[in-house]
Order: sequence, then structure tokens, then C-alpha cells
Amino acid sequence: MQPADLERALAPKLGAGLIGVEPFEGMAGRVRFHREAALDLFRTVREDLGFAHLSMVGGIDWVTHREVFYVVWSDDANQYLVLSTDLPAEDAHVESASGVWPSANWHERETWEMVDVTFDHHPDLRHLLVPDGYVFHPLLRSFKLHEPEELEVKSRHV
Amino acid sequence: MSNVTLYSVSYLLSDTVLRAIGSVLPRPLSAWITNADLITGIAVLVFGALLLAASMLNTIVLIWWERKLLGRFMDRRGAMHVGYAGLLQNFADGFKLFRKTTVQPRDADSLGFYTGPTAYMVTSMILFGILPISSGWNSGVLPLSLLLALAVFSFAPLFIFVSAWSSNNKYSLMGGMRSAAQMIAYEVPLLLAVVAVVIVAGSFDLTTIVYEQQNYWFWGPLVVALVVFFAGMLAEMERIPFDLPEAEAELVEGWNTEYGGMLFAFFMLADYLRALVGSILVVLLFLGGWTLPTWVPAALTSFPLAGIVWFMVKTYIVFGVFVWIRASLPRVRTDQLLRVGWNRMIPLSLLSVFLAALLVTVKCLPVFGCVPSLGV
Amino acid sequence: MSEMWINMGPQHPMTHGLWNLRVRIDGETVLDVDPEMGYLHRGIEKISEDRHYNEVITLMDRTCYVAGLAWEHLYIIAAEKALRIQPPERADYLRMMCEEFQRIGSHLMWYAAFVQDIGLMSPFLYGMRDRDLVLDLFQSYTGARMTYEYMRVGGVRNDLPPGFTDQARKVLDWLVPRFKEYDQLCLGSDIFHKRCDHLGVLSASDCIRHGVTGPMLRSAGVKRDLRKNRPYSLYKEVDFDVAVADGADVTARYLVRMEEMRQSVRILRQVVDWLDAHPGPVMAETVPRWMGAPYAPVGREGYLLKRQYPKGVGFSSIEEPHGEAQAYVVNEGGEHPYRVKFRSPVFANLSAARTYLVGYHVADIPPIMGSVDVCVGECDR
Amino acid sequence: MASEVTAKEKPGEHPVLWVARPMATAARQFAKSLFRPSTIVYPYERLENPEFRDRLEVASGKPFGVGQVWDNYRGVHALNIATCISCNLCAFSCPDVCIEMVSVPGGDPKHPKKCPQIDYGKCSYCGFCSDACPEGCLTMTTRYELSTPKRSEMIYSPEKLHEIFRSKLPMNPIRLARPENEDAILLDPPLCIGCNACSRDCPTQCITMLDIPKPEAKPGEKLPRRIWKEPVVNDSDCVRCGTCISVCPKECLFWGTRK
Amino acid sequence: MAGRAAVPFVEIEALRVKEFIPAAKEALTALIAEQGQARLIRPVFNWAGRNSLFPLHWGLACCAIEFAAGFGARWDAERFGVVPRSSPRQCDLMIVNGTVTWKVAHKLITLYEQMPEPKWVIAMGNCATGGGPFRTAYSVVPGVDKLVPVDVYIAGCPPRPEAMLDGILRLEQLIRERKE
Repeated sequence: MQPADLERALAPKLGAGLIGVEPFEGMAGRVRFHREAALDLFRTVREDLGFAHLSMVGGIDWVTHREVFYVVWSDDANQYLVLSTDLPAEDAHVESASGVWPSANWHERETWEMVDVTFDHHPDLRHLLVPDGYVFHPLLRSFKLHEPEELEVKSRHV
Repeated sequence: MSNVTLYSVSYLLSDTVLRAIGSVLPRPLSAWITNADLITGIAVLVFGALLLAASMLNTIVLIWWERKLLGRFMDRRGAMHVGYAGLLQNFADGFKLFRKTTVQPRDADSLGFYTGPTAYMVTSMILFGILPISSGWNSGVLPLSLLLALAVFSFAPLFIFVSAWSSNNKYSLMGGMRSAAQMIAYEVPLLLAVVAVVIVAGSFDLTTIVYEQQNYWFWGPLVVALVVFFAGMLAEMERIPFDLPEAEAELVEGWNTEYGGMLFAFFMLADYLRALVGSILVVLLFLGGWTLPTWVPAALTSFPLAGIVWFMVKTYIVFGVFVWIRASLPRVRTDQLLRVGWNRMIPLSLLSVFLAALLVTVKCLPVFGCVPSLGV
Repeated sequence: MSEMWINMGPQHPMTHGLWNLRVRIDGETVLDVDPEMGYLHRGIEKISEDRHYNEVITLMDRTCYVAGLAWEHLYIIAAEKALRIQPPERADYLRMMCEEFQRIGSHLMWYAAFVQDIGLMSPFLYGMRDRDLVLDLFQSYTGARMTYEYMRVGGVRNDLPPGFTDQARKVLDWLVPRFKEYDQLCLGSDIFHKRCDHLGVLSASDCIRHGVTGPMLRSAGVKRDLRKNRPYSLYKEVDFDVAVADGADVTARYLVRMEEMRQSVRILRQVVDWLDAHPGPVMAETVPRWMGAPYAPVGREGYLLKRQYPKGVGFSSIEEPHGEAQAYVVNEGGEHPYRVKFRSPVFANLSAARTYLVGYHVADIPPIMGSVDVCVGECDR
Repeated sequence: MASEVTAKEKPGEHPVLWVARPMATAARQFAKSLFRPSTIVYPYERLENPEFRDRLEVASGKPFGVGQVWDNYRGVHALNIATCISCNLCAFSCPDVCIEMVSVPGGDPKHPKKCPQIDYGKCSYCGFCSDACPEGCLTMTTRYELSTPKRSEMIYSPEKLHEIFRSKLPMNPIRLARPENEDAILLDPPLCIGCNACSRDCPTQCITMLDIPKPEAKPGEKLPRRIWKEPVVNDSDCVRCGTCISVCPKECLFWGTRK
Repeated sequence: MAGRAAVPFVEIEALRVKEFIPAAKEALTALIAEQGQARLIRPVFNWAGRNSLFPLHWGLACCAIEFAAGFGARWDAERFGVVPRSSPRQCDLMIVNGTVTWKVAHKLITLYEQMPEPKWVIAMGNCATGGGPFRTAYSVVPGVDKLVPVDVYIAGCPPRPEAMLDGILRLEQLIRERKE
């Protein structure tokens, strides 16, 4: 499957929601789309194109905006495909893919707590890796790491 | 052969000592101190102390034996640095546990929390006092000693359940319930297998049962009963493959999850005491007790205390088989265990009773005496 | 008994790591489960953003502590794609050797943990003992038992020491009869079958819905192995078969893993023979200056951006012992990766826990979770 | 090669007699390990001793690594203070920031000699520092026993590392070859002020300041205020530590490919 | 003799029953303070305590694998009487083998408090010692000694099983030298 084929297959379903399909090394391509078309795209990719297996969901903070990418896999085509969408940093939300691929559930929870992207209609958007009530989003570029503070040591032999 | 019992030894001991003291004391006191009631009372205390010492020592050596054997099965060495070949390891464990603080969990029922392990321990120790060790070496001459032993043996689920319930922990509770279910399920085939032995031996007295085996050991005619008894004992002793109540993978430490310190040591000791008693019962009922086959050279059987030595050797070998099983089998699941218990073990044990009755009726038992085997 | 929630974890003998399985039970039956992760979340993806491409390798070993070299391999492929570097052929063969030995090591560790879950005591020690022999091999050429730091962007750190291949063959010869012994101890025992057959069934369609990969997927009859389907490194050069089993239960997963170890031995024999016959360089010739270890990073940011190294995104996906792992490395031309995202197979396998645990007994949880082969390090990252 | 063998086609080894086979296997193992289990009696027997490995392999019948290399085990570092040139490369390359350069006696008072002090509570034993060391004075040894009741004892001063060096443990022998396409220190001449900082701080003394002709000032143009010298780097001696770049006040030195 | 002088034996007899127990306690404490603990018993318990350390069986991270290897066939820590137990009530040694995150920190403290006295802690590996390579991360406790008192630190990433055994032997030595 080539990027051009993908574009031909996707364009009629999505219309203006599809920005384009770029080539991507080692994959069928990288589909870039507007978030309004997310659910349509997911359904088309899963049901019409046969990408039944969602491998991962990740987010990247590009400071000006945030990108969410989905890696999906098709057994028949023996191909990976990346779907990616750009979201504005101040209002980062996108439709959840967990209705289409149940495996997206935990990946989206992780993406939500790490890069602060809200997934609409997610069944169970709780903290997964960091404790409940943690207010920071560690994988944002504005979150800096530093050497730990000196805390009190409770050693018996100092 | 005079019938030496553990009690008679302790009576003799206290009698001698008290009379010696009485001989040097002035008259009213000496009469009081050589009073028969007092001597009996002291003898009971001495008996208890001797029993405690003997059972504790045996248990600790048994734990050592298991650790070393298990080590070899696992291609390693086991305890070896504390004492010679790790012989003192279990003493260290015991002293350490004695010193540890006992933590009683909040909301635990303190009555059950403390009495459960103690009673478990005490009943297990009483068991050790019932069993004969060698010809003329037993705690007391009881015509129904086998029945008494099994009766005391079956106290355990009660105390385990009490301690599990009162420690207020979900894992303990589940472990205790499993334990109770398992022990009750396996009591029945165990007793039925014993019935087979009783039919053949014609007595409930363990000493008589052993004397009946002088010509042939009972494992030959009663092999089905032996298998049932062995499996039932495994379940009663809660060892792999039937160690569900303390299945480490799902219930943290089973019913002793909340126990630490001395109470945990009680559990440990009682478990191994019961294991020891189980092995002893197998030896007594099926493997000829302290007797040896007749073809064994007399030099091996005539030295002093030979009976006790051979008895202990047999017991430790039987326990080694338990360890062997522990080293090589996975554990089963509760429902499977119970299903095996009710569906397989009880028919098998009934079969063994039937076979025993048949053998006795057709009077073909002496045949086994002629077969050149271990039990000749 | 009425329904109750019990927490299996974070400290529990079943978990083999640090996670919490909340189980709702009625008597001994499991009604609902809720895995609670994150007890070992160490922010590896975030720390990677502050590190050089090669320094990320030290984190990879610790990400999955039972399959460190496989994760190094995963990251290295992605980083090399992002940086447009081609490793020499010998380095690729060395990496394949690493990964296959690591697969054996990881599966032996799994075996040791799994048999302990079903109550087998001595095979745990047999598994650890034989794993130690594999770790000895690793130590002889990487210098460490578990955290190897062996691969570098553009190749590997060093070549094999003299006499290594003979020793490797000796260990392989030792391992093959051991696999038979393992089978005798597990498959040969009726209790094992009673315990593990028809347990934790996860059908092929459920596997794909929930993103489950690796031995769990193959045990459901799906013949999918990235080494065969999308050969990375030089896996198309070696001859091996994909282990598949029917049944999708715990026994099937056991069978698949055992067969995978045998196939790994088969691959390793070929790879070791190749390595004997083809000496050569193990490091690519064109590596950016700041890539190799013996160079000082320059304190000032921005300098390297002036050089305009090619930007790029690298994606790699390998068949890790636990399943399909993926890495997504974004290179913005700096000395640090801009973003590193990993996909852990255990993460996905655990997220489907409700599907394969509900309806079984409490006593079935340890074997089922044991057959999933949980490595919390890579799951929580 | 063998034909397609999958786990599916392989018949499961079905139980012969309930539990007999696993018990037989365990018994075989018992017999094998009765006299020589594979346990190493650790404080008395050590795997790093090759003769012991030989004996163990023969006695226990397991491939315990005769001919296996232990020398490149990555344990505690050994530092040869005498050859250390204070280039700071080890501290730079440490991913865990556990190396600190501290002054040691020796060296001229103006530029005190600095050697690495390693905090083993932070070190991840990756070996990047010994790979980076251009003089081979910081190596890793086979010592691994580092338990201590005090956290402060885990910080090894250069003197302590030197003692390990003197104890002549086997050292990590792997020396990485330097790549062919190494970058060199280049100069952006218009920015240089000839301050001598790079030459003064260069640990290998490979930078020499050469006089350059002072240009004639054109009318209306003001000559920059500077010393009319320029650094020249001897590439074969340079260890690429980057000290010159970091001390340069005018940021006129940079990495590049020499034409 | 200060203790006896404070509460003479005759006086204890004369005391009423209600006051007997506190007075006896006081006398006993004074006696122990003067003479030290029983001279014969203390070395026995010390020997027992140091030769039977039951570590808590809980795997945190990489070091847990080496911990397990230390109990494997090759190193066999049981030789020293070290047997891992799953329940904290039966343990007297907590080997913190891996990265401690803030999410698990309070559980670690709970487990430590559940262990009965006397108890010891070994911080195995660099993560437990000082956070290791992850100490800059937002979720990691920089050293377990910030949560519980640590007796022995074992450096290494991860420490070899031999190093772990060395740490346990070092702890045994510490217990031997311990003054009450």
C-alpha cells in the first residue's frame, strides 16, 4: 500500500478532514488529519482498510501545538500506518479511539496524563502511571527535570 | 521385655529424685514429699518436659533434613554456614523468632489470635506423646492409641480456622476456609484407609499393629490403602501438591499471613510436628514400625536402642519421600483438590477396606510372608 | 461469602514486580479485575529527552530488566533510522545474537517465575541456574550481567572476545536437553495439565481487539512474528520457524515459549557460525561526532543546530520476548532526541486483563498472570 | 535444516503415570547434584577465579565458563593519577552525573590537577567514562563488593581509586578505536582576541599560540583591541575534550571538519 | 546497687497490690540498667538474630531479578539462613531492591512498620541508595533512606548476587557489633 493509494481510499470518506498522506520510512504512510474527522478516519481505517490492530498512541508537545499519533497495523497488508493530528496547545482534545480499537484505552489514559491531551468520550479517563491527583503533565516541554532536593536522611549510621 | 513408656521413665525419674530428697529431709517434710500424689504430679510435669524436648528436637532436625534434601533436589546446598552443615540453623531461627515482637493487628480478635496457634501447637505435641517409638517405648499403653491419635490429629482445622478468622485479614480468612474444607474432606479417606489396617491387624493399638507386621509389612497387602493414606496425609500436612491454604502465589502466606514472631514459630513447629507424626504413622501402619526384615543380619538389629534408630531412619526416609514430592509437583486447585478427595479418594479407600476384608476372610495373608521382598 | 475487593499487590508474590491487581471476588470466583499500574513509573521517556542518543541506551537496559538487549536493539534501530546511519553487517549479526540470547534468558526467567506461581519449587531454581549460564555469556562480551550498555548508534561497543563462540556453542548444547527436562517437569505431570489447561483463554479476535501480541497472540493460533513477517536487522538471512499453538490457554503459552527457545537456539547456531566466519568492523564509519561515547558534549545549546544534521523520525518495531515493542524517536537535529515514545507489549497485554481473568478462580490468577509474563519495568517505563 | 516444527504439531508429553515423570526428573537431578551442586560457596569460592571455574565445570558438568573472559567485567573504577591529564572527558560523558573533578596534590598551583571522584551511589557502571578516557588511566576492574553502612563511604576519592589501581585487579581491556571522521577544533578568526585561555587550559598542551601579522589599519577603520596571536591545534595530540571551546570567552572555537 | 537502693525489696513487700506492678517494673528496669541485659542470653539472641535474617520478598525493579538470582541455585543465599518470606510479619530484613517511586513510597513505609522489631533495611542498588539514573525523574524517591532508616547500602546497578550476599554478611557483622 502506497501513500497515494491511501489518499485515494481515504479522501472520499473524509473530505476536508484529510490533510494528506506523507511517506514514512518502513510504513505505509503517515495520514495527517483534522481532529473533527477523527472518528470517521478511525472507522474507515479499521473497517475498510483492515487495520485491525492498534499498537500505540502517543503525544508530542511541539510547544506551539501538540501532536497525537496512532500506530496501527494490518495483518493482510503486513503494513504499519501512522495517523497523526495536530491540536492547539490551549485546547487539546480529540475524539477517543477506544470505541473503535479497545486497545487504545490505556494508551490514551497515558497520553492524557503525560501530554495533557483530553480524549472525548473516553470510557475511563483516570490517571494510570502517576498517582491520582498529580497535577503536572511531565512530557510537556515546559516541565523540566532537575537534581533532587536534599531531603532528610533517616540512616542509622550517618 | 518390660514395657517402658515415656511416662514410666518420667515417673521413675521423679520418684527417684523425690525419694532422694526426702531421705535427707526431716520427717514430716519427707513424708509429704514422697507422697504418691505429688510424685505423680511431678511425673506428669517431667513427662511434659521430656515430650516437649523430644518433639522440639525432632522437629528441628526434621526441618533441617527437609532443607538439605530440598536443596539437593534443587541443585543447591541449603543451609550450611550455621553450625556444622547448617545443623544449628533452625535453632537460630527459633531463638530469633522467640525474641521478635508479636504484632497483633488492629481489629484482630485477641482471644482467637493467641489461642489459635497455641492450641494448634499443643494438640500437635500431644500427638507425639501418643505414638510408640520402639518396642516398649511409648508414652502410655493405650488400647485405642490409633483412634486417639487420629482424633487429636483432626483438631487442627478448628484451630487453624480460629486463628485465620481472628487475624482479620482476607487472605488469612480464605486460607483458613480452604484449610478447613481440605482437612475435613481428607479426614474421611484417611480414616477408611486406617480401617483397612485395623481389619488386617485386628487391633486399634499401634504397638499391636506393629507386632502384627513382624512377618510381613502391611504395605504389601494394603498397597491401595497406603496410597490413599499417603495422599490423605499429604493433604492433612498441607504440603505440596496440597498446600493450598498457604499457597504463596495467591494468598500471601495463607492463614499465617498476619502471624509473626513466636506465634509464627508455633505454626511452623506444629506443621512440622504434624508432618513428623504423619511420617511416623505411615511407618507404624504400613512399614513395620521398628521391625526389620528377617534377612537383615542380626548385628544390625541387636545393638542397644536399635529399634528406635531404625524407626527414626524409616521415618526420615518416609519424610524424604514427602520432600521429594514437594520438589517435583505443582499444587492443585481447591475445587480440584476437593473433587479428588470426594470422588477418587473415598471410593479408593472403600476399595481398600473391601480388599482388606477379603484378604482376612480368605486367609491368604500369610502368602505375603513368603514373598522375598522388603517386607519379608 | 459476599462479594469483596481484594488487592493483590503491590507487594504480593503473584505480581512479580510492582503493580496492583484489584480483584472483586465472590467466594473463590473472580467477578471483576482492575489492574493498577504505575508503581514503577520512572519517567524514562522524559529522562531520555535530556540525554544524548547513546546515553539513552543506559536507560533501555533498565526499562525491561529481563530483556535489556532486546530493548537496546529496539531503540537503536529507531535512533539509527532517525539519524540515517547504517550499521555494518557484523554489528547486525551481533545484535541478532544478543536478542536471541536475551530471548532465551527472558523466557527462562519467565519459566522460573511461572512454575513458582503454580507451586513447582525446584524448576524455579533450574530456570535461574540455566539463565545464569546465558548471563555469563553476556558478561563475557558486554561486561555486565543485566545492564549491558552494549549497543551504540552505528554499531556495537566491542567485538567478541576470543573463545566466545566455542563457549556459546557449549551453552547451547547444555540448554537443549534442559528444555526437555522442563517439559518433563511440567507437561509430564498430570497436575500441571489440571492446573493450566483451558485457563485464561483469550481468543485470536480478542487478542487483536485488545492489542495483545507476542506469545499470547501466537498461542491463539495467529502466526505472527515480526522476525518473519517484517524482518528487521538481518532476520531474513537466518532460518527458523514461528512457534504457534492452539488453545489460547496457559498451556498453549507455555508451549509457544518453550518452542521459541528451541527456535532461538536454532537461530543462534547459524548466527554464531556466521560470526566465526566473517570478521569485520562492528561500528559504522560515518557516525556524527557527538554520537560516540569518547567525545565531550558541548555545553552550549544551539551549536549543533548550526551544523544541520538531518532531521527525521525513526520508527522501529521488533519482536521482543514479551511481544511487539515499538519505538518512535523524533530527531530535531539536536544532540538529544526530541521525543522518545515506546510501546511496551506488556502494557497492552495487561490492559486486556479483564478479558482473560474474569470468570476463573482466585487460585487461577497466578498461573494466568504468570503466563502473561509481566515485566513491570517496561510496562510502566 | 529441520522442517517446519511448531508447538502446535508437537504432541504434548502426556502423563504416563500421573506424577511419575516429574518425580523421576527430580530424582535424576538429585542424584546429579548429590555430590557437587552448582552452588558456589561464595565468600570462599569466587567465580572470577579461572582455576575455580575450571574445577567447577569438571565437577558439576555444567558449562561454567572455561575460557570465558572476566577481565572486561565493569566493576569499580581504577584510576592512575599519574597519567590522568584532567581533561574532564569522563565527567562529561557520564550519563548519571556521578563524576566530579576534584583537586589532587600535584600539578602547578595555578592550574591544580583535577581527577575524577566517583559517587558509587549514582554510578550506573555503563563504562562510558572509561571508554571516553583518552589516556587509558580510568578503567573498570572486576571488583564488585561495595556494601557499606554509610552513604558517605560510597563516594570514592581519586586517592581511593588510585589504591584500587595499585591493587592490580584485572582491568577492562576493551579500548575503543577512534573513528576516522573525527571532528577537529576550528577557529573563527575574526572573533578571536588572542587571549591564550584555550592554550593555557588545554590538558594535552596541543594548542600553541602563533603570532599573526598585525594588519595595517585602513583609514577610517578601527583595529580591534586584541593580542595578535591565534591558537593552532595539533590534531594528532588533541583528545577532543572540548575544554578550549568551553573556556573561550568569545565563543570563537567550534567543532568542524578540517578541510 | 542504685536500683535496689531506690526500691528496696522489703519495701516492695510492704506495698499494696495496686502499686506492686509499677514498682516492680521500676525495680527491674533499674536492675537491667545497672547490670545490662543478661550476659548469657544476649549473645545467644544476637547469634540467632544475625544468622536467621528473613528478607521480605518484594520485587521492585532490576535488582529484584538479581535478588532472585541470589536465591537461585548458583548463589543460594539460604546457606546463610536467609529465606525470603512473603508476609512482612515474618520478616526481619527489608531488602529494597529497585527504584522506589512516590506512588509506592507510603506502601513501603507501611510494610516497614508491619515488620516486627528488631528489623533491618538494606538498600540494594543505586536506585534504592540515591535514585540511581532515575533520580532526576519526577516520580522517583531519591533514595530509600529518605523514607526508612537504612543499615547497609549495596552499590551496583544492579549489584551482582555476590555483592548482595556481601551486603548481607556486612549486616550480620553490624549486628554482631551492635551495642544495645
